[in-house]
Amino acid sequence: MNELFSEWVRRAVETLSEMLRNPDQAPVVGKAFIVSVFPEFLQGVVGAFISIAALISVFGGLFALLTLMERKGLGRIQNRPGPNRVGPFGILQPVADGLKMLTKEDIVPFRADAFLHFIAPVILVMMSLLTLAVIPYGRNMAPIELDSALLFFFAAGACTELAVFLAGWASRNKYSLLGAMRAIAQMISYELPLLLASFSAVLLVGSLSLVSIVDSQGGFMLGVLPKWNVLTPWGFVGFIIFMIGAFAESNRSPFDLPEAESELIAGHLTEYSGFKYALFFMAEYIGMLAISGLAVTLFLGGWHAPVPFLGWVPSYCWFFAKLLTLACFFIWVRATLPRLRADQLMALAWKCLIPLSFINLGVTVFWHYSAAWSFAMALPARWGIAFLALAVPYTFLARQLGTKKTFARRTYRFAE
Amino acid sequence: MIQPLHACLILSSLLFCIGLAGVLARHNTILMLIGVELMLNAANVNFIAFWRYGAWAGQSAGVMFAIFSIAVAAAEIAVGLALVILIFRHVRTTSIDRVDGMKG
Amino acid sequence: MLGTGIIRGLVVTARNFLGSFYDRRRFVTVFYPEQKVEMPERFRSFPFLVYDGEDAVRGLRCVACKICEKNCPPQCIYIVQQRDEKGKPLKHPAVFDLDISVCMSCGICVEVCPFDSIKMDKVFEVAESARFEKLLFGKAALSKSNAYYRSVSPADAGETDARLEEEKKAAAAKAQAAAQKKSAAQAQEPQ
Amino acid sequence: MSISFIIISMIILLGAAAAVSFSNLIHCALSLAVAMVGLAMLYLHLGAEFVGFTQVLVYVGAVSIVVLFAILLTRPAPFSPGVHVPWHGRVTGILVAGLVAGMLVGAVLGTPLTSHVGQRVITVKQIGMELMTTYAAPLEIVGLLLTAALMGAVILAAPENGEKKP
Repeated sequence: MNELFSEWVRRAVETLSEMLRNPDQAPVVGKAFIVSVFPEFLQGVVGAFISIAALISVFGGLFALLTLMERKGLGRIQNRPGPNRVGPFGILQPVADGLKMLTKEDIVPFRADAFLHFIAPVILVMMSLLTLAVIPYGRNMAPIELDSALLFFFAAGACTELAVFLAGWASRNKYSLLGAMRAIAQMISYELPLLLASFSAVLLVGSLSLVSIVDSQGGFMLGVLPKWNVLTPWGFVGFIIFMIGAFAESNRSPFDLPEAESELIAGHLTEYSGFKYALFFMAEYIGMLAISGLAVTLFLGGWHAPVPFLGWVPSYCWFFAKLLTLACFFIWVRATLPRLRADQLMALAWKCLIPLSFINLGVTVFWHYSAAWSFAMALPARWGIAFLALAVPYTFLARQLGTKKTFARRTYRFAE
Repeated sequence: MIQPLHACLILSSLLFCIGLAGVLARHNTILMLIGVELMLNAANVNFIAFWRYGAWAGQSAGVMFAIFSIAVAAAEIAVGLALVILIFRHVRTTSIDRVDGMKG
Repeated sequence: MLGTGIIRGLVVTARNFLGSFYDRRRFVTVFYPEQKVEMPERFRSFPFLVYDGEDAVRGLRCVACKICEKNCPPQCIYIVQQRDEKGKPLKHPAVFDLDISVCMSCGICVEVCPFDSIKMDKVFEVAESARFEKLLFGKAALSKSNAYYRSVSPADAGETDARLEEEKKAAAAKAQAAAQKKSAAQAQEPQ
Repeated sequence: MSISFIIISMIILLGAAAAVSFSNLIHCALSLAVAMVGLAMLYLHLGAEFVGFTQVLVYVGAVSIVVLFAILLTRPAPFSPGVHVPWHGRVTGILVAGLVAGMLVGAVLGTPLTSHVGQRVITVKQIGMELMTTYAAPLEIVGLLLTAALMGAVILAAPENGEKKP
């Protein structure tokens, strides 16, 4: 027994020193060590549980951080300090929010379908957390390496629509149902540009596996420029389309019509209170983080460093830095843009984004086949053709979206 | 002990019969469409089961058939529900018993 | 056109975000319980009763004429006149109640008061834990000294004080004139 | 036959049975979604990853939603006479289905079939290659069919000219 213990201690020390020597692989090494402690038949289950615990703790922390960042950032943009009472500079505000949510009364409407009312937020959070499972967070750090990871991501995302419908229908409230209907219409419409934009990355790599998509973006062009997809014409346009779709899919402003508080109270969240409401809130933020993570993976080079001489920084640091940057962008956009009207929302998806993403797919094919060009001005020629093929349709599509009316200058009777 | 292929086939036949019972016993057109979907999916289970447990290795026909079948089922339900909505507009009901205006 | 408006909007918000860190003029928030904004001169919350001198009971300017009670639109004032042992009314209120949960801070009582005895206060932090009892202010709670009135609204108080002084002087002069007249008449009478 | 297979079959069969037996149509559609998730789990269990995820994406993400929309769009008018379903119709339906089930299960059990043991996987790349070579013609036809179905559904369900919106 004593010998076994000393052997275990020796291996633990070895693992620790290995983790310190190579921080890039520290989580992988640590997980392998913990798994090796358990007997053979339990190792698979234990490994899965370690991944789940790590994901939930990291993303739970990010969720708390993001709510704080959002409130502070929105405050600063509106020239006020944001929450600053709980703890120094208000950094304990998420804790206070969580306690408040937990202690609030859980109200179920009288005629509501109690079981479905309960199960809707649970399904929503479950599906949002499932989408996190396939994203590669660092070198060798994808919780599950699936052959069709992208498909898994969108399949789990599709289930959230059903959960939103459940929430809206089970509440037995007109506003809830209207909000849920809007949410579903919006999610279905924006899933198309989202899928088409991500297929351009899939098309070039020839795989639905996110790990191989990230691997294909390693290395540098001309020694300095990273080989990220966003730095190609199709990748840039694809990234923008993807981000617009991501805003709509995660029901964030300017696409927060389902919970438009000025017309629908809170949409499908109207009849939810207490912890169930907190679950919806959590699902929204986790969904936002997951789709940002997918954007990072598909277009921003995943965990690859942006410059060659910073390659020693652990890969997961780069991933989370990019993830937080995108999350800040979400907050920034929320503070800037007003909410769209329902018909504008649909027009943007069907009349602009979907045609544009089809054209983008064509440009991707062109980019793939023109990679073999070897004459002198091959690169500028490729860029020029791709730019023209994307910019000309964009100009037409965007012009047709814009309003043709010119408004007279407004005068106010009582002001000035 | 029952063989895995047999188990899958029994599961699919039970699923088929649940769908059949739904189509025969319920009188709502939408529910009948749901029953038809279940029957189609029972067929899909058979395709996948034979692909997985069949003796002819290296062929992907079962998976391919399932994929095409899913695509066709999606088309079927879209048209079917459009028909249901159209019928509803004319007779204000979705019950199959009321749609008896076309007597030959 | 073509989505450039979005970028312009993003620039505006980014400038706001950065500006809130170094530009004090942008950052207008006041940390309320610790810091307070100076209220404007004419800010008014609820009425109070002014008394002269040190004694809150004897110096009270109110004579229980009930003009404010009758003119109060939401009828939040309740006055009972004091009477001596024989039942003769005195120029002093026995009860002066003001329900500030009903009061709408219109200031009409101040306008109509002929004795300058009711004035508007500037205290607005009057939240209480009970809805009815604690928001019904009695005579004792309403009585505040003239010095206090001068401290909360100096311009109004100065004007009122000057006018009162003037009236007093006029009254004194009148009284003197009357006394002189009387004495002159008395002086004439024996003749 | 493993424990996971039994659990998955229970999910599928209970979901399917609930989908055709609830009286509330919304509950039926949701049970259909549960059955479809069970089927996707079965496909994953059998190693057909792509089909399983496609099943979720198409059936849970699209078909259930369309069914739910159709149910909400075809609410019976208030105070309309309830549909009287003759009991013998129901019993006959269930009896016929039971007979067919007995026949099918008997046939399956009576057939000597050998199961191939050992893993069998098919990668997405393989599927893509097959779709573009062997099954290119069916793929085109399915594409055509889906387009036709989309247009047909829109034309069928769109309000006719001059008809006022319900």
